[in-house]
Amino acid sequence: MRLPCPICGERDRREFYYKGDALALDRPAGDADGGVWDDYLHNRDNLAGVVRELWHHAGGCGAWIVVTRDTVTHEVHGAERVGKAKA
Amino acid sequence: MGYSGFKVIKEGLFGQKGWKPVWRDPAPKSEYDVVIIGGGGHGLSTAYYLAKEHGITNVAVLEKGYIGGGNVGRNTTIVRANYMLPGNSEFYSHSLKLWEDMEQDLNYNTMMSQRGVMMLCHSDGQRDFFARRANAMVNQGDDAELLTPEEVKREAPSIDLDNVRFPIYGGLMHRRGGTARHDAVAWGYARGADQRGVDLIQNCEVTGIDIEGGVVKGVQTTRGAIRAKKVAIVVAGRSSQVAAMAGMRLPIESHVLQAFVSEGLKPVLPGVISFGMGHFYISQSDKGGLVFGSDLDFYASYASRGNLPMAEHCMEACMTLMPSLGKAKVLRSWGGIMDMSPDGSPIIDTTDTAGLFLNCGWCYGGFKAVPGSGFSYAHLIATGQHHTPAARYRLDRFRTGRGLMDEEGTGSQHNLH
Amino acid sequence: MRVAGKGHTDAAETVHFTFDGQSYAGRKGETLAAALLANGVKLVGRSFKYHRPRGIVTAGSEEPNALVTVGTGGGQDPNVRATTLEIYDGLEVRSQNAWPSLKYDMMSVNDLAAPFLSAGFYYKTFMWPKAFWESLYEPVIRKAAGLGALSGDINDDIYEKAFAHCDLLIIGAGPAGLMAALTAGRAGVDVILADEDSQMGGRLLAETFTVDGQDGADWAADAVSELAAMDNVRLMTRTTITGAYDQGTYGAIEQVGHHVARADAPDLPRECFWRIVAKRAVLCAGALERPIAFPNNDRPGIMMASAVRSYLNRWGVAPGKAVTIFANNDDAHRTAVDLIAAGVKVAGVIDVRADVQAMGDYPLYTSGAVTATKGRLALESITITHAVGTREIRTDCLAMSGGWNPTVHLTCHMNGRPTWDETLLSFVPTDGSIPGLTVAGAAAGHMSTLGALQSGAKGAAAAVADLGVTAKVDVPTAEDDPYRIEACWQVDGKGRKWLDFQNDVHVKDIKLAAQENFRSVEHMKRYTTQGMATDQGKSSNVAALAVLADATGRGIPETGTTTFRPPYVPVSIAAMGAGSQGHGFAPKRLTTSHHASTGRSAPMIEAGLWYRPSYFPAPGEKTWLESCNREVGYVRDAVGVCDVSTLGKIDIQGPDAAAFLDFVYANTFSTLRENRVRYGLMLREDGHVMDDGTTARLGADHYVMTTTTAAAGQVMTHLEWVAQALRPDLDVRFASVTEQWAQFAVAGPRSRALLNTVLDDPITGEDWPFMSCGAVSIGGIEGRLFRISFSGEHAYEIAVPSRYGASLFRLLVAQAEAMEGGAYGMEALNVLRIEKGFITHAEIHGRVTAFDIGMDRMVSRKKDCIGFAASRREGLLDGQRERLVGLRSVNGTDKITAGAHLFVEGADAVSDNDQGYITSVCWSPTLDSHIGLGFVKDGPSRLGEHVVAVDHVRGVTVTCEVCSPVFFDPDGGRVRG
Amino acid sequence: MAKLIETTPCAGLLPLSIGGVNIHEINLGQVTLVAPYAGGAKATSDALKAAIGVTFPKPNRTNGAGPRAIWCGLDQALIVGGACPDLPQAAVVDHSDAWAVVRIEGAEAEAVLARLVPADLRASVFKRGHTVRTMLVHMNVGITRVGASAFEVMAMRSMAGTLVHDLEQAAKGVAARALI
Repeated sequence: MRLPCPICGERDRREFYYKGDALALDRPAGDADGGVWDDYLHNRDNLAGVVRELWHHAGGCGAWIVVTRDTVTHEVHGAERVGKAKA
Repeated sequence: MGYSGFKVIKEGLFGQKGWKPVWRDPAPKSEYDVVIIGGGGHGLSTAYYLAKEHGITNVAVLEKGYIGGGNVGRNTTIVRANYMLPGNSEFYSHSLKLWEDMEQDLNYNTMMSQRGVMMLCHSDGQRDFFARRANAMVNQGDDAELLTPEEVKREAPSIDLDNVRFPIYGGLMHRRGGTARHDAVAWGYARGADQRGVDLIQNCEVTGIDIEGGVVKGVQTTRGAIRAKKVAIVVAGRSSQVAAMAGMRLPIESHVLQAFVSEGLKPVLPGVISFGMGHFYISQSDKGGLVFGSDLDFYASYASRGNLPMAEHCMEACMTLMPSLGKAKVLRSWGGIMDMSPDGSPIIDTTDTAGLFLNCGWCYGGFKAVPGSGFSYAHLIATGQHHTPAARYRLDRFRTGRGLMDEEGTGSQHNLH
Repeated sequence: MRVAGKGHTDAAETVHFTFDGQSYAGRKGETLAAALLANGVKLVGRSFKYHRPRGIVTAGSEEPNALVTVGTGGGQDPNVRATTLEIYDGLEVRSQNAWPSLKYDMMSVNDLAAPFLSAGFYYKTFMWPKAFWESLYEPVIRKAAGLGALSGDINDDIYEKAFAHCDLLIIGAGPAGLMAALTAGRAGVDVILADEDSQMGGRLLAETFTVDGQDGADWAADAVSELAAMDNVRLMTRTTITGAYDQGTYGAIEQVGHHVARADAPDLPRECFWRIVAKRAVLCAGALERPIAFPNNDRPGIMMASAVRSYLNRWGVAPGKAVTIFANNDDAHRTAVDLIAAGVKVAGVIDVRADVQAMGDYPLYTSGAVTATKGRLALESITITHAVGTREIRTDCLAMSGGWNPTVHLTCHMNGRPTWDETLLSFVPTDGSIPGLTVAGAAAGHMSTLGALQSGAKGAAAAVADLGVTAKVDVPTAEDDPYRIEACWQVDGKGRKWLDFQNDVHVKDIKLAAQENFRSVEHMKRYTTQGMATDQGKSSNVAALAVLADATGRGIPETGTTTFRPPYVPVSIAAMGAGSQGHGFAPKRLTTSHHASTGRSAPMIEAGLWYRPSYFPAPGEKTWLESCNREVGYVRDAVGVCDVSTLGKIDIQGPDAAAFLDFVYANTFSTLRENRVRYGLMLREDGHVMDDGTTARLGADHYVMTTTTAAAGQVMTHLEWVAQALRPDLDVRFASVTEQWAQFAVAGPRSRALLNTVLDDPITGEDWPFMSCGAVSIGGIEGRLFRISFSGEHAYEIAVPSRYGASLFRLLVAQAEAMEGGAYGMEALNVLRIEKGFITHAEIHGRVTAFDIGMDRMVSRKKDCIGFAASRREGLLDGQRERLVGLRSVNGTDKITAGAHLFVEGADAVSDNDQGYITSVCWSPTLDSHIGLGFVKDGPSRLGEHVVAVDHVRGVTVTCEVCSPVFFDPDGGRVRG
Repeated sequence: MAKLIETTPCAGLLPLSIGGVNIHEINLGQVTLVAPYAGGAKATSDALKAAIGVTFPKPNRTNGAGPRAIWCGLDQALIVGGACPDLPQAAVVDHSDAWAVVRIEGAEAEAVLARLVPADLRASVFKRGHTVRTMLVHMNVGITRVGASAFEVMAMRSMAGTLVHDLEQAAKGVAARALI
C-alpha cells in the first residue's frame, strides 16, 4: 500500500501512522455536552466505501494528512495536509 | 443423526451413503420469534443456545454468504481465558468452560485441544504485569502459572533464549487454553441449531430493519421481508452497516487483521506461544501447518486482505523469537475484518429500539468467545436480562466512563487494542 | 533416461548429488526432478493422508507430489519442490513423510483404512472419552500429519529483503513476457522482467516451436540478450511474484543461493524477498496444465503431458520407455510427436474426443478414457476404453492433459474473481481485478505462441501508453494453432479418482461433501481440504469445482471459485522476516555512557529500544540486591550519578509555545517563570493519563519538555497532531533534542559539591533553588543544568552535547566515587522513586486517570486542555475506583510482590472480593522495609487499613498496611535542602 | 578545570569497504535545525542567503555546496557546514550532536540502500542534491544523494550501531551476488 504525501510524494505505507476517521479534526469545545464528546471520541460512521481519515507521515516529513480512501478497494483518491498554518 | 466412531465404521463399510445433510436449506418463513442477523460463529451459537437453553426454536439465522464464512473461518483458532479486568475475566472464564464441554454437547468433534497458551514477557515490569493478570485469572477460578525462562524453554525448545532482541524474562502459562478447529465450531453449532429446528438461511442478505414506534418488527432481505418479534444483530465486520439500518452509529471501527499458515510440518510447537514485544502468536495445527498472526494492518478496511508491512513484521517477530522456524514456508495469508471498539472489549446489549439487540466489538478476540457470546446473547434475547458473565458489556460505558475494559491500556483509539 | 541430442543442458557439466543416501549423477543447471527421471527414479514421495507412493507430476512450481527435504541440521529445508530445485555438486536430498523408507512406508496402512477415513470423518468421532483427544487421538494424528520436518536447530543462513521500483513490471518471461519486455524496453521505460525459472523463455524452452523461423529457445535467448543490454531493463530470474498488493506493490521471492553449495558462497543470501513498486504491470504468467480424474491416476509415472515435453525437450530426459498419453485437447498430441521425433516409443494416445486426427505415427484411441492403472511403486500398465472396445496397454509413463488453466492467481489477490470461459473450459482473469495490471499471453487465454507474443506486445504498449510513452508493436511470426478442447473432468471406473494429489482428495470426497450439504465451494474446500496443500490447488481446483458443480446440479460459474490468496508459491518465514534473526528485530539505541557502563560490568536491560544499566556490581557483591542497596545509599547519603539521556527531550519554541503547553498539559505552563522547571501531567483525549515529566522554561518563547523513556515517541507524535491538526492557530515549533543532549542525574546530599568540582563556575543554593534551570559551562563546553529530582534528594540533571557524554559520565562517576558515591542503575532508581511515591508507567499504565493517582487537583479548571472533557465523565471520578496508595508489609520483613491482588482480611481471594493490586515493589534499605505502590478501591480513604496481598502464582500472601504513597521525606525537606 | 573529550557516533564502527562500496563517517560540523515560524519562511530564507549563501530548501531538496541547507521534514531544514545566522523568525535548535552521519559510495551504493530503504532512490528520480526523509529498515533517516554513486545517510545518533550493522549486512549480500 502506498499513500500520497502532499509534501514527499507517494510513499510506502510503512512510513505512515494511522489515527482514524478525520472527524478527529473537529474537536468539540471543552465544555460541550457529554454526548458530543462521546460521538467525537468513540462513535464512527465507519463507512464501507470512501472515507476521509488521518495519517501521519511519521517515517517521513512528519506531516499529518487527511487521506481520502476507499475502505473496500483500498483505492486512494487523494491527500491533503491537515489544518491551515497561520498565514 | 448422531455421530460416533461406530457410525463412521458402518458408513465406511457401506460406501458413505448414509450420511445426511449436516443442515437443511429451508426457505425463509414469513415470521419468526427471533431473527438472528449473521450466520457466523456467534450467530450460530446464539441460535443454538436460544433453542437448547431457552426452548426458543422458531428462529432464523440469516447469512448473506455461507454459514461460517466470516471471522469464525478465518482466524488463528486460539481459545483462552487469560483476561485481567472485571467483565472480561468472568466472561471468558465462562466461555472456556463451554469450550471444554463443546464436543460432547454438540456431538461434533471441534478438536478443542487444551495444549496451553504461553505468553512471553520481556522485562521485570512486564513480568509483574503478567503476575497481576495471572492472579486475576486464578481469582476468577481459571488456571495460570508464571514460568521462568528455563521453564519457557522446556515448554517450547524452538524459542531462542540466548539471542533474541527482547530477552525472555519468563512466561504466563495458561494450560487450559489451546486451539480448536475453527470451521468445525461453526458447523457444529449450525448442525446443533438446525437439529433443534432453527432455520439457517444462507445467501440471504439483510437490507433493512423494520422499526415502528420504537419497536422492531422484522427485517427486509434479498429473499423478501421477514417479520420477527425480536431481531438480534451479530455481524462482526459489518456491524456498523447493519446497525445503521436501525439508525445507530456504533463505537466501532473496522480493521483488517491478517493471519498466515505454513506448509504442513512434523510437530515442532507444543501449544500456543505469544510474543508480547512483537505482538506475535503462533501455534501448529493438527495438519502440521504453523498458524500465526500479529497486529492489525492498522488502517480501516473491509477488504479482508492485508498488505506487506504487517506480514513482514509478523515474520520478523517469528525470526527473532524462533529462528529455527525460518525454513518453514508460508502457504497462505488471509484477512478478517475486526470490529474494533474504543476499549478493546465487546458489546452485548439491548438498544433504544425495543426488541432489537446488539452483539459486536469483539476486536480480534472473537473466536474464543463463540460459545460464551452465544450463550450470553441468547440469555439476553430470551429473558431481556443481561447474563451475569456478560453484564458489563454495555454500550453506554464509553459515554459514562463506567466499567471500561481496556486490557491493553491504549485508550479510546480503536485500532490500538 | 537421457535422450541423445535433446535438451539444453551440457553433458560435460556433470554434478553429483544424493537422494535418500543414494548417489546420482546429474547435469549442472537441471532440476532435481529432471536428474531423478534421468536416473530412472520414479518414486519420490508419499502423500499426506494415505501415504500413497507418488512420483513427479509436473515440471514447475505447481508440483504437488515431488517435495523433498534438502540438507540436514540447521540448514535443513523441508518441502522443497524437486521440480524447481537446481542440483549442484554435493547436494543432499531426502524424501519425506515415509517411515522407515520411501519404498516400505508403515503409514501406508492408512490407505487400507481409507474406507473409514472419508472427508471430514474426524469431525464425527474421537470425542469419547473426553480426555482422549489431547492424550491419544491428537498426538497420533499430529505425528502422522505434516510433510517435511524442521530440524529444530538454528543456523545463520543469510536471507535478505529488498525494494525495487519500476515503470513496468512484467511477470513471467515466456513468449508473452519476453515480447512485452522487448516492446516496453525498446520504448525506453524502466522495466523489471521477473521469472521464477533459472532461465527465461517459459514454454519456449520446453516446446519445439519456432519463432521468426528460429528455434523458440534460441529466439528466447536472443531476446534475453537484447534485454540484458538495455540499461532500463532489469532481468530477475529465479524470482516469483508472490502477491499483488495495493497501489502497485508486488511481493516477490528470489531464490538467490539455493542452486549453490553454501560452502562455495558463505555470504550469499539463500533468498531475497522483494517489494517491487510498479506504475504498471503485465501479468504473463502463462497457464498450468490440469490432470484428469481417472481411477488410480496417482501412480508414479503418471504426469502432465506438458511436463513430459519439458523433460524431453528442455532437459533431454524421457520419463518413460513406452509412453501413453491421455488427453481431451490437441495440445497434448504434440507430446507424442516430440517423443517419436526423439526416438521414444509412444504406446498410444487416448483422446476423449470422437473426431480427432493423429498428428503423427502413433496409435490413437478416440472416444477413449483410461479406466484403470496398475503398478504399486511405478506405473506398469493402463486399461483403456475407446470407440471400439477396451484394452490394456503396457506403459511406464502416462502423460495426461485435461486442458490448461490460465494462471489467474495474482489477479485474485485483491478479491477479484476470475470469469469462466466456456470455450477454453477454464477461468480467465477479470479485467481490472488489480489496478494497473493487465494480463497477456496464456494467462489471458491466448493459447498459441503467436497469440502470446501479440498480446504481450499489445499489453506492454498499452501499459506504457498509460505512462505517456509510445511503444512500437513489432511481433515475430509463430504458430497460431487453435486450442481445441472437450470437457473431461473425471472418468468413471473402479478405484479412487484423485483430484488433490498431495492432500489425497478424490472425486468421492467432493460428492460426499455435496451429499452432506457442504455445497458452497468454500464449505467443500474446508470440509475435504481440497486445494489446501502446498500447491494450493493450482492444478486440481478447477476439476474439483467441476465435480462439485456436477454433484450439486449447478454450472461451474454458479458454483464459483475459492479465493486465491498470497503467496503464489510458498515463501519461507526467514525470507519475509529477513534481518530480524537475533537482534535485528528492532534498532538498538545506546546512550553515550553505554560502554562506560558495560565496562563496569553493568547488566544492560532494555528500556524501549534503549539499553540502560541495571546496576553496577562492586567486588564481593553476590546479588543484584546488594549492589542496588549500595547504590540507593549513594543517593541517600552521598551522591549518585545516573544516565537519564533516554528520557525524551523536546525543544518547543514559538510565540505561542506557552499557550500550546497549557493546551497539551493538564496543568498550566504559561505561568512558569523563565529558568524554572515544572512537573507536567499529560492526558490523552479520552481523559486518562498519557505521560508525565518536567518541562523547563528556557526563555519567554522557549521550553524544553521531558517525557518518559517509554512514551517519548508517542508524545512527539501527539504534539505534532495537536499542533498541526487541532491548534494550527498556535505558532509553535518542536524538535526532538533527545539525541543532541547527553543528560545525567546527579543526586544526593553531595550533588552540589560534586557539580562544583566540574562546573567552570560554582553554583550556590541561592542561585539554583529547587526547580530552577539554566546554562552552565563544563570545561568551556556549554551545558544545561536542571535542579530536579526523581529521588527526593537534593539533585540535578546536567546535560551536555552528546559528543561529550561519554567523557562527562566518566568524570562525574569518578568525582562521585571520590565523595563516597558512584554510579547507580535502574534498580536503585526504581527504589528511590518508590520510596518517594513517584510514578512510572507501571502506575500510569493507560487505564488510570489523574483522579486515580491523586492528581486531579492538577487538572486546571481555568482552561481547556487535551483530555479535560473526557476526564470529567462520571465513571472516571467515582470514589470507588482503584486509586493510588502506598503499601507496606505489616511486619516490614515479609516480601510483597508486584502483581498481587489485594483483599480485605479474612475474605476469600476470588474476583468478587478484589480490592485492587500492587504495581511496584522494592526493598527499601532506607526504611528497612518492603514497600510498594498499588491501587486500592477508594484508597485514599483507607489509609491505615490492613489488606492482604495475594500472589497465587508466586505463592506469596502478605498482610499490608495501606499508606500514603510518599514513604520518605513526605515534607520534601531534603529535595529543597 | 574539567576537560571533556569528544566521541563521534560511529567511533570504532567505520570505515568499511565491502565489495563495491565504501562506508565512512562524516562530521558535518555545526548542524542547526531551522524551522521558520508562521509567515517567517521568506525572511528566514533571505537571512540564510545573505549570511551563508543558501536559501531555505524546498521539500526533498538541499541547497548549497559549502554551507548546505538540507530539508529534513515539514517546514524544517538543517543548516550544516557553517554557523547559522541569527534567525528571529524561526525556531533555531542546535542539532550538531543529534545525528550519526555516514557516507556510502561506490557502484553498488544504490543497490545496498535498496536492500534497506522503501523510498525510490533510482538515479533517474533521485538526483544529486535530492534528499528524503524515509526509513532504513526500522529507523527514521534522512538520505541525500551527494554524487553519482554517493549518498549521505543521517540517523539518530544513538542508533549508529544499528545503522552501520544494517548497511554492512546489505553490502555483504550485494557483494556476494557479484561472485556467483
